[in-house]
This record gives sequence, C-alpha cells and structure tokens, in this order.
Amino acid sequence: MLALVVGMAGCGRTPPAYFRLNMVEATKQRLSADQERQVSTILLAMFGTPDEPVALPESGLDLAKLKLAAGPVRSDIAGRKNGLYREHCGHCHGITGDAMGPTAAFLNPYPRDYRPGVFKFKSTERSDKPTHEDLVRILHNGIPGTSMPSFALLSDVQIDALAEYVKYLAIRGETELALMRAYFELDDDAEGKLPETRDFLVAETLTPVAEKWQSAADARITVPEMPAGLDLAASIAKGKELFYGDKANCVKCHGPTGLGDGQANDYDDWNKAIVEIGKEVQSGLAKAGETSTSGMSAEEAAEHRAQLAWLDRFGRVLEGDALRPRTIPPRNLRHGIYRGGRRPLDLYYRIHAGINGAPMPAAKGTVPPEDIWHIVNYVLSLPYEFDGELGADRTLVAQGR
Amino acid sequence: MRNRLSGIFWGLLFLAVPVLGVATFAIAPAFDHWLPKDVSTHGAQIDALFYFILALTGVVFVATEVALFWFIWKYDAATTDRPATYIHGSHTLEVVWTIIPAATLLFLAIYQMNAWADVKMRRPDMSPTVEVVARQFEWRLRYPGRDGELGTQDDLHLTNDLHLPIDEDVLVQLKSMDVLHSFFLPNVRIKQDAVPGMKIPVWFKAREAGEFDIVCAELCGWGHYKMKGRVTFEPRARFEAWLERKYAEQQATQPPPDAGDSLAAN
Amino acid sequence: MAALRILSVLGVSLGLFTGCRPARVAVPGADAEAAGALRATLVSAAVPGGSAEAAASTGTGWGTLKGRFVYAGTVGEPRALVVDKDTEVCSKGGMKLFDRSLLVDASSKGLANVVVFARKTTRVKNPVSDAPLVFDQKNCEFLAPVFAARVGQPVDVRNSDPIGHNTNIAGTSFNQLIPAGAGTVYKPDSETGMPTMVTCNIHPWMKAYCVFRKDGYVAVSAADGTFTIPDLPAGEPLEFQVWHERSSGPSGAIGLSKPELKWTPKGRFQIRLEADEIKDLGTLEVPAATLGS
Amino acid sequence: MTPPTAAAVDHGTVTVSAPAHAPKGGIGHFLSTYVFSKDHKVIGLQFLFSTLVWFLIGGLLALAVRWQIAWPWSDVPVLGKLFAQEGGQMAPEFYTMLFTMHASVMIFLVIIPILAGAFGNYLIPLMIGADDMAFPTLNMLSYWFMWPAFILFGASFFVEGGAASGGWTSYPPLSTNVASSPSGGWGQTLWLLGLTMVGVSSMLGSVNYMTTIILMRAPGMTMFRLPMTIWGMFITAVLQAFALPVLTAAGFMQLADRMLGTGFFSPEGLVVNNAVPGAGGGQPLLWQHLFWFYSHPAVYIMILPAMGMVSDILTTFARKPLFGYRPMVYSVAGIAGLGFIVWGHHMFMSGMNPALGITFMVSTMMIALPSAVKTFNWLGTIWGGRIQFTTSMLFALAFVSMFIIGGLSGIFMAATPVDIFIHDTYFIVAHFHYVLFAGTAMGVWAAIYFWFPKMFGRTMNEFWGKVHFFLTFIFMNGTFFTMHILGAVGFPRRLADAYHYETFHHLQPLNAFMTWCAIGMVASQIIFAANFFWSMFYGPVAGRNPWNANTLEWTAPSPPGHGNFDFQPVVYRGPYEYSVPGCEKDHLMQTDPPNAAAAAAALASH
Repeated sequence: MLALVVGMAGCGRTPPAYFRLNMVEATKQRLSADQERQVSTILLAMFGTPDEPVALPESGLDLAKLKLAAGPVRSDIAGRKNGLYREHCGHCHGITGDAMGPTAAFLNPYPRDYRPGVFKFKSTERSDKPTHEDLVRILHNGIPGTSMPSFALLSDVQIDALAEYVKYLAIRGETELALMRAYFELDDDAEGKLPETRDFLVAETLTPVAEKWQSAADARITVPEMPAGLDLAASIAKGKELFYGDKANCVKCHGPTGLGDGQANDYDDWNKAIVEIGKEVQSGLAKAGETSTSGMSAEEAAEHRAQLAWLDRFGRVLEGDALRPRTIPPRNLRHGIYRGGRRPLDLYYRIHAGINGAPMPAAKGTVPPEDIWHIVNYVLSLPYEFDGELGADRTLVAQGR
Repeated sequence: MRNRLSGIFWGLLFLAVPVLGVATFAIAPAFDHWLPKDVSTHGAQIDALFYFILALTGVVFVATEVALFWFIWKYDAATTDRPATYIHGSHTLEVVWTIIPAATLLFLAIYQMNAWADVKMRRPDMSPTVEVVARQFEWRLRYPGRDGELGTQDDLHLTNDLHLPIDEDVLVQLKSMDVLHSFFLPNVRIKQDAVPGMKIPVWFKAREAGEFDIVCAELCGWGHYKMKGRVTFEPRARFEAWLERKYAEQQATQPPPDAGDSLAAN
Repeated sequence: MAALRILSVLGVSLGLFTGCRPARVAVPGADAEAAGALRATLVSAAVPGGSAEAAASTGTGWGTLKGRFVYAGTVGEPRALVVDKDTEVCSKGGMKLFDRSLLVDASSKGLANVVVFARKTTRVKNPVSDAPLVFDQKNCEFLAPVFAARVGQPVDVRNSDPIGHNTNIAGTSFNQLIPAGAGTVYKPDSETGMPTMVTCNIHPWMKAYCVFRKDGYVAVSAADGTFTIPDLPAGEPLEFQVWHERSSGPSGAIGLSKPELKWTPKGRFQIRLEADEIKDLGTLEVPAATLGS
Repeated sequence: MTPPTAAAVDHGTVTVSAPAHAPKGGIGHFLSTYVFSKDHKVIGLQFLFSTLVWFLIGGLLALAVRWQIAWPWSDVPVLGKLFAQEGGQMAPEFYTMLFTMHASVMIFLVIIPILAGAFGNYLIPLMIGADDMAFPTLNMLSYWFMWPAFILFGASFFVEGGAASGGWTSYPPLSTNVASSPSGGWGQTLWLLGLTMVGVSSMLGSVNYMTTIILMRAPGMTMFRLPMTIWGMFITAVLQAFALPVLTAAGFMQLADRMLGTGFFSPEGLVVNNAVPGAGGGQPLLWQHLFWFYSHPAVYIMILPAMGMVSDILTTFARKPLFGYRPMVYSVAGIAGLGFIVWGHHMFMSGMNPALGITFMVSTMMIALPSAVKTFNWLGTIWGGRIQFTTSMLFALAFVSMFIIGGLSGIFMAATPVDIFIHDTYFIVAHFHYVLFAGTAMGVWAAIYFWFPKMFGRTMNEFWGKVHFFLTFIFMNGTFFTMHILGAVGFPRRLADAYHYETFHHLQPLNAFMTWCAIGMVASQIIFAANFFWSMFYGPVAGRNPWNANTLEWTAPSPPGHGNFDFQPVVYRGPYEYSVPGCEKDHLMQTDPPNAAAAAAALASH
C-alpha cells in the first residue's frame, strides 16, 4: 500500500497556471509548431500570464483592476486580495477564458468562451461589444436558467475588477485569433513568420480589437419610449399577432405554444464552429480511407500522409480542447425565466438587436419600435397566459402554478 | 509495564481530556468562536436549551472522565499492592445509574417540546411574505407584487438578496426547483430543507435590523459552497421603500441614467 | 500475505492510473526572454502608425483579367435537400431543392461559383457605388449561391417569399429578420477574407456564400465558368486568391499546378498586367480531386 | 495467511494444523489455502488486510478534504497533480467527490468489514470453541463479494465525471438525477452497485455468524457464558440481517431511477441543469426514510463489536471480572432494539412532519440510556482493578474516554430545537467522528494489539505501540474536539469554501490547526504500519496465552492451525473470572477444570 503513496507522490506538484493556446483555431489554420510557439510568445509579450497580467496602453485595460482579479487564490483569511477570477470563475470559464474549466463539461448550457469576444446579453447593437455596465450587470444578476450564479454579494470593486478581467481575456482571445488567421494572409516571402513589429502587433492587430471595446459605450441602443397611454390588453393582442405573423416570425422558432418547440436543432456560433470542423474531419478521414496511395506520385503520397496526420491531430485536439457540441433550443417563453434580464428594457434589446452568437435574429429595421414594444408586452404575459391549461408543462408545475 | 511512572503518565494524559475539553469550550467565546448573534424572537429558547444541555453534559463529562482518570491513577498495577476486587457488579448501582439518566433524558425530551413546536408547528395564519425557490446554486426570491398574491405577472423577482421587515411575523414559502437544499439562517436559528415537490412554510420574527448570511446547509451539488444569500432585516417603512425601488427597476423601459450607480445602489 | 500482495497490486494500479490521465494535445510553450524583449519594443512609445498605410503605387493605367474554370470530372446527380419546414411554400407543387455546391455546365463543363479576388492592391479606379446590389431569396433558397460585394456598397437583402426568413452572415454578426416580401439594406463594413457562409436559421437547408472586398476586385465565375475582373491596376505585381466551396484545400483555396502563374497550394497566383491589357488566362482545369469528389 | 515462522511457534504442542502448514506444492493448493480459503482465520486476515489498505486510502481522501477546508483553492501539494485541474487547485465538484468517497470508503469498506469481517470471522469460532464457521463456503463468498465492491469503488474514481459526489447518504434527486452533478454519469451508479455488493457480503456474514454462535458453541458454553465480543458480534449480525434488505431494496430503486427512468424519488416538475427529468411522481424523503432505516442501525453495527472487544480487553488488563455482565448484555440488546426506531432523528430538518420529529426525539433520548449504562459498567470494571498499561489497554481506555464525548454530544442533536441550529454543521461531524474514529477505531486498534499474538504468534512492539497510541490520541482530539466549536458557530458541513460568509470568515485559522493535527494523525499511522509488519516477522514469540486471559481462543495454539483447537475445549465458567480469591493464579480460564476453591468462587458468582 506504500506503493499507492509512491504512485501518487510520483506525480509531483502542478506547474503554475498558464494560458492555453487556442488549439482548435491553430490546428484549423494548420499552424506549424514554430508558428504556435511564435503566437504564444507574442501573446506572452502582449498580455503576460494568468499570475502576472500585462495591459498595453492600446488595450485600454486597467492593470490595477486586472491584478485584483488575476493570480492564484490567496487562502489566508486576511487576504483574498487577488485571485478573484480563479476563485469564482476559473473552474467553469477556465483560466484562459476558453470555457474549458474542470466543471464546464457538465453544465448546460456550457459556460461562455470569451475568446471570440462575442457576448449575448448587452445593451449595444448586435455587432458591438457589451459595455462595461452590461458585464457588471450580468455578474450582478447572474443568468437565470443557466449555471451562471449571481455575484451580487461581492463588493462593487470586486465585480468591477472581474468585469475588467473578462474584457482582458476576451481581447486576448480575439488577438490570438487574429494572429493565427494572419498566417494565412502572409505573403509567401514572409516564410510563415509574423512580423514582430509594433505596427503589425499593436497598430494592425490589437488596436482594432481594443477599439471596438472602447467604443462600446457609444454603441448603446437608443430605446424609444413605450408608446404613452398604451392599453396593455390591446398591446398584448397586437404583440400576439406579430408573434405569429410573418413579420416578426417568432413562432417559427419559439413555437406555436411559445414553449420553444419550433426550429430546435440549431447550434449557437461557438458550438456550430466545432460541429462544422467535426464534419470536415470526419468526411476527410472517410475520404482518406477510400483513396489508395498506390497510384500516387511521391509528393502526392507525402501530401496525402500529411493530410492524414493533420486530420488525426485535429481529431485529438477536438477531444481535448472542445466540448461535445450541444444544440441551442429556442427559449421556452412560458418559464418566466429571462436570461438577459426580465426588465421590459432587456426584452426590447433582445428583440431589437437579436442575440449575438445565437440564431435569434435582429428585428431592427424590419420591425418598427412600437411593434417591438407590443411583442415585449405579449412575451411578458406568456407565462401567465391560459393559467392551468398548460398544466402538462412541468416547469409551470414547478413554479407552483 | 512494571514502570511506576507509566500509570501517572497515562493518568495525566486522560485527565487532560476533561481539563482541555472544558478549557476549549470556556475560551472559545472569547475568540468569538461561539454561537453567532441571534436576532430572532425564538432563538433565545434554542440557545437556552443549548446551554442547558451543555451544562448537563458538561457535568457528566467531567465526572466520568475524572473518575476514569482517578481509577487509572489509583489502580495502577505497578503502584498498588492490594489485589483486584473480585466483584461481578451491583444490582443497586445498575438500577441507580439507569433510573437517574432515564429521568433526566425524559425531562429533557418533554422540556424542549414547546420550543420545537414554536419553530416548526405553530404556523402563523398569514399569506407568504416571500417565496424562496432554491436552485443550483442560488436563492431565487419572489415577492407578491402590488396585488399581494404570488404567481401573478406583477410579482417581484430577485436573487440572493432577501429583505424582510422586523418586529413582525414573516412567512417564507420554501421550494426547490431541482435538488435538496437547506435554508439556513445562522443568526435567526432557522434551518429547513427545501424539498423539490414540497412547499414548506418557514416563519420567524426578527428583533433587530441588520444584514446576515443565508447559507445552504444541505449538499446540493458542486456549487453547494457558493449558494450564498443575504437577508436584510429593516423596519417596515424602509422595507416597503426598498420593494418599491426594486419593483420600479424591474419595470424599467429605459436604461438608468448611469447603470454603474444604480447597480451600486442595490 | 496473499491478500496483502493482491491489494498492493491494486494500490499501485490505483496510483499509476491516477497519475496518468489522458492528456490534452501538447502546446509549444512561449519563449520567455524573447517575449520579454518583444514586450520592451511594444511598450516603447515607438512612432505611431509607421508603415501602416498601403505601399506606394508603382504602375499606371488599368488592365483586365479573364479566365474560364472547367471541371475535369463527371458530375453525379445533385443531392436533394431535406425540406421539412413551411413545405406549403418551400416545396410547393412537389418542387425540390438541390445541393448547389458543385454546379457544372453540362455542355461546356464550365465550373460556376469559383471566387477570384485580388489579395492586395495599391490603386482603385472606381469609387464605391451607391447603387444597391440585391441579395434575394425565393422559394426558400438564396438566389445567388455565391455573392460578391464591395465594402461600403449597400446590399439590399430581400425576401421574395410569402413567408418570413432571417439572413445570418457568419462572422459579420449580421443576422436579420427579413419579413415576407420585405427587405433591409446592409452595408458590409469590413473584408471577409475568404468567402463566409450565409444561412437562414429558420430553414436550416438554406445556404449561400458571400465575399466582401474593399477594392471590389472580385469575381464569381458564371454558369459557363467564365469570370472577368476589369479595371485592375496595371504595371505592378498582383496576387489573386481562388476559392471554391467544395475545395479540399486550406480554407477552400483551389491550388492548381500552373508554374507559369506561380500558382500555390494556398490557391494564389501572381500576374502582372500592362496598361489596357486584357489578359486571358484561358481554360483553367480544376481536377475532381481538388473539389474533393 | 499465516507466516512460515508460525510452525515454529507451536512446535511441541500436538497441533492439528501441522499438515496445513506442511509445504505442499501446487498453485491450486496455494489458492485454496491462502486465496480462496474457507478457513475462518484466513478469511478474517484477508478482511483485515483489505480493510487496512482501504483505511489508508480513506485517510488520504480525508487529508485532501482537510486541505481544502484549511486553505481553499490553494495549490495542493503532492496530490495536486492527481486532480489534473488547472493551477493545481481542486475544483469544487472534486471536493464534493472527496468527502463523499471518504465517508463511503471508511464506512462500507473499512469499519463494517473490519469489525464483522475481520474480527468477527477470526474470533467467533475461536471464542465459542468451534473448529470453524457453520458455513465455510458462504464465509469465503462473503469475503470475495467484497472484491466487486473494492473494484467498483476504486474504478469509479477514474470514470468520466469522477466518483460519486452526492454525499455518502446519496440523497436524491442529486443522486438520482444524472444532470444534477458531474458524477451523475457513472460514478454514482458504480457507487450504488458497490454498495449492493457490500450488502451481499455483510448478509452472508451475518447469517453465518448467527448460525455459528447459536449452534456451534463448545460444551458448557451457555449464551450467558459468551464473552462480550461474541455478544457484540451476535447482535450486530442480527441488526444486519434485519436492516440490510431495506437498504438493498432502496439501492435498487435508486438504480432504477437512474438507469430505467423510474421516478421513485423524484417528484414532478424538476428542472435540473436545464434538463427535465423523465418520470416524476416520487418523493425525495422516501429515500431518506429507507436509507436511514438501514443506516441508523448501521451506526450500531459500526460500534457494538468494538464495545464487546473493549469490554474483554478492559477486564483482561484490569485483572477483574466485568462489572455487570448481564446489564451489559441487556443494554447491547436494548441498543439493537431501539436502534430500529430512531432513524427519523437524521431527518428533523428534512421537511418530515414535525410531529413525527417529536416521536423520534423521545426514542432517541431513550437510546442514550443503554450507552450510559455500558459506560458506567466499564468504569465499574476498572474500579478496584490492577490495571496493566499495555498498548491494547490504553486504546481500550481511550475508547471509553472518547465514547463518553461522542455519546454526550449526541444529546445535543437529539434535542430537536438545538438540532435546528447544529444540524448539518461540524457539530455533527465532531459527534460521529468521536463515535466512529475516536470510538470504533480505538477499539479496533485495541483489538489488533490484543489479538495480534493469536493471529501471528508474535506480539507487537509495546514501546512503539505506546508511541503510536500517544500521538494518535493527541492529534485525534486536536482534530475532532475543535469541530464542536466550529459546530457551535454553525459552520456547515460539505462546504468547499465557507470563508466568504461573514459568519464563518474568522474560522480559517482554527481549521488550519485541525488540518495540521489531521496530517499528524495520518503520519503517526506510519509507526503503526511499521510496527505491524515488523512484528509480524520479528516480534517476540508469544505463547498460547500471552496476556493471561480467560477466553477460549487463548487455549488454542498461536496461531491456531486448521480446526483451531488441538483438544476439545469444555467450558466450566464465564469468561471474566479474574483475581478469584484463593486461586493461585489471578485468572481462571473458561476451560480450567474446576478445583474446589475456584469452583466455589466461580459458582458463588452465578
């Protein structure tokens, strides 16, 4: 039984926390080991480590806040001065913000992967970043109906720091993606090496990413007042019409009963990416299986082998660096659970701009604002419509109705 | 084991048990390692009972442990030369130390029934002040809105941040959406499991204003530890003002002037 | 001690097992001091901007590039798509929708929907026009399987169906409800690089591709496989990128063996036009294998 | 199992065991003698070794738990790598798995099998003067049914999602609902299957023990001449026979809920992790009732044999008859009887009808009574004795001393209003660790030091034994007594990190202290392990009766060969005839033929 102890002790201590490279993208872009190393080196230079974050002035990030959130958890009770992210967020969202924390795989829906820099619940137009307040609000209220809890009981300073750190991870992730994609755009004389110049790294790569974050506050959706003296009943009726009509078309996905039983086999952007790649790898392997190397010339055969090796590696990367893709069912509107917040305002944002990263499209431009308000009123009334008639709906029972 | 000191040594070791044991309990309060502040009206009963049992068991504890020490000390084969007493027991003694504990325990059992009934059985006749729905891993709160009844569209929905009035009975309707949880208010001496499929009433009356923890005391999954809530007791007036503010926030159709501040406010 | 032996075996296996979990793919670590040095250069307030703006133009005049893609291989029957929503419109009168990823002109073997665009250009002849291009959808199908537009040029995303659609352009965060018979105008604000997918989430089978270029030097091969890019800056080296939906090359690039054009596996070829020259690349044969069939 | 030196030990004595030890070739012989043996002694030792190994594993799990409580989220030394978590800190679901498996391993793979399996097997036939168990094959099976359990529990650590993490009580819906926890996948299922296997093993054992004790006693060995050890084992066997079927049934119901989608324990309308469970219409409380209907008696299954063994050891080293033999027997029986009607006291806060709570509270108060009686009798036993401070005796005394604490702290929980506050806090943790570790484990060590000579023919090293006792005793109290204080603050169990609550924020230093003690406690077991194995081969050779004890096993060779006794034991008196006046030696063995003086004295006592 001492052997047991030895067996365990043999494994030794774990290395300090590190940011893991976006291996899915790296493999997709067929980066060589050298190129991968160059990316991690550049990222280390630009963003530092989970314990020692770095914020270039162009990133517009507040290093003081970052340091509060970064680092290992301080376990003495006096402390808790830093390590907020790893204490509260890391085990789901992952130290890298890649949503690959140890707990992530068991959550439904999966935690957010910050690296693409896409966020769902915000007060800005679909294509824009969330404002700092949006992130703070999510941290504060949590996301009902998901595993994202409310951190309302943290101090405002701490929440502020965490929001800043989320931005940091997002900007870092987006920069990483940009760098990896840049390899494809390289001219052939660059010998597959990115220029390590301030112009390229900061001016061309970091700044465009960071600017979108800095300009988020200006991209807030301006919400027209709900038409004054609105008769609620009438508005709800109008909203119902729109809900089922061809204009707003909500019924197509959220279903004729509003239980989210319409178009239901779709993926959100994060999962879709993995699904597409998965298909590619599968078909690639299938094809490779059929083709025989007999008739090939030397270099053709070599190419074929390389392709096989790549596919195989991609398979393994997907195993370790991506979660099994899950479909994203349209929201059941009768739960009375609103992930982005239950204020009429929140629902207006959702309908107006759609939900970035999700199939939910924007009504902006094609549905006039007052109609959106009607839909909001109708949706808010849904959980209380035909009381008891939907007794079959388990959740309504759970809600005690 | 012929060593004359061994008996003394082991005797003292066993004497350390009651000495240090009592000492631990004696100094713990000094370091605030003790029953947390109680702000409820019924808590006093519970604490009194706790102290009573503590005293009772304390006496028995010290008595028996000291007896043990004394026998070890006195009847060490190495130090005593008198032969061991040849005795198979004593009927009287058996009867005595059966009857006395029996009587005490029975008394204890009857004595505490009232306190138990107050907390768990004598439900005040009123409609729920708030509904608490436990969920992995948060406390979802639902206040009846202006219409004063739960389950209508004007309910006020909140998370983890429970506010309640003081100096009056409050009735919490406890439910669970998924697994077992336990609604534990250390400072109110209240604990009740939330059982999926059951609506369990919990009632109490707070004496003092202040902010206190809500703890989950039944294993509810990986996030059990972070299922933290906060209860704020405040006078009726302030309580209602707070309700109004929250309700207004929930009905908002325009972003607050500065989102940052309004969040800081709650 | 038999039991003991057996159990210590169990013990060891326990220990070893735990020690050796299936690990994730190894990642090459960063080069610490290189990073340190690099960081120094990055934080040093170097002259902002620098060579960020485009390289100075070297040539004058304009030329035209043409060519024709043909498919060297046999085309099977096109796959019918699964249409299970709004059938009263999407398959009215038994109408069927087919997979359009490989459209070959039966007679001329011409390969349609090949995208050719200039990678970098120094000069642009025409300003961005305000005449909106129409990107329409009818009978639950995007009319254009591959759609090219110039950044900043208005695109009128239409819906000529009696039912509602939404149009979701991947990577651009354009995802709009397009009510029946209505439309909305979209101005591409950035280049797509390789063409990006357009879908309708309500009708999962609907699929198209679109490519946006700043300089608008982009062409999509017609049904007969021909393509033309006019008004290209002459007198300087140009590099073109070739793409097809079905290509098995990296990111859909079509690599042909045309040494004279320095055609790379990344689907790029280089060429130099003289002023007012109309350069015809002639017939470009795309082997079946390249399109993964 | 018996070491080769054994033959040397009992040369000279006519020993039936000689052929068994004669070197016989053939793997078949090896298997039938050492592996698939039907000899109760070999089986007993197999149980002993297996459980000691799991004892170590359970201890390491406990250390990992303590580490997280003391220094949450900080990099875990040595074991950190195992968790394969980023930055070496353990994830919360891993922590829940740790304490779940710590409890499960300790209860189902250590305490229950080491008492009934190891000592029950080894001692019952020897102490009642039988040559083996009534059903040797059943007996062998009862051990080999533990192996599926070992493997299932062990394997569950490596399946996706890790081992069970629903607490050792496995309360539904957390345990039945696959979506509700990471271990929802296989861990929980393997746990249930393992539990069933342990149940089968215990059941086979208990049937065997009851039959053996009732039918195979040596001539003259009346029920009221049985040593307390045997009484403990007997009552335990009865408890198991009546309680186990309930647990097994409940276990299968939970399995069905998990695998067949039945809804015994989940009500309508759950939404767990955004998954709506299939069937509903069940009641979570049902499981709690069924589970505790077994698991409360199981608490006594986990201590009665230890009580018995301690009684024997106390008398032996106090050189004095047991004080109140019959009251002791009655109180054991009383505990067993009452043990079946107190399960509800685990459920005071569960939403069970509060009126029912009162009933269970009264019965629970009453069950404190027999325990008190036993304690007083133990004190009575050492009063006026001639105490010999052997390691074994020290552990036995520690058992008494610690059992007093464990018993008294139980009264707090029995008092329903107080339970409102301390339920599911560290007060409970302190309570059952005082009963199960500071109690039973002390008893087990006492028994190991006491019967080691009989098992291996050699005595363990007394000096290192005492060092082991001293350190264990100190660290143990350092770890567990302070838990009462945590409980008084309301510090809840099973929290991966409680310091973000204002109420518990200041308790971290105390927890750190406890963790250091726990580390010390585990470390001091190295001394025990070393002493154990060293003495097995090099310890001073013990005769048949190194302690001058009375009971039958000491008349057999050490170690006894197959068939145990090299003569037919005949019993003339009870097991506790020490220091009989007018008798030349200070102990009269149960088999000593009555001579006038002794007989007079012996009979006077009955």
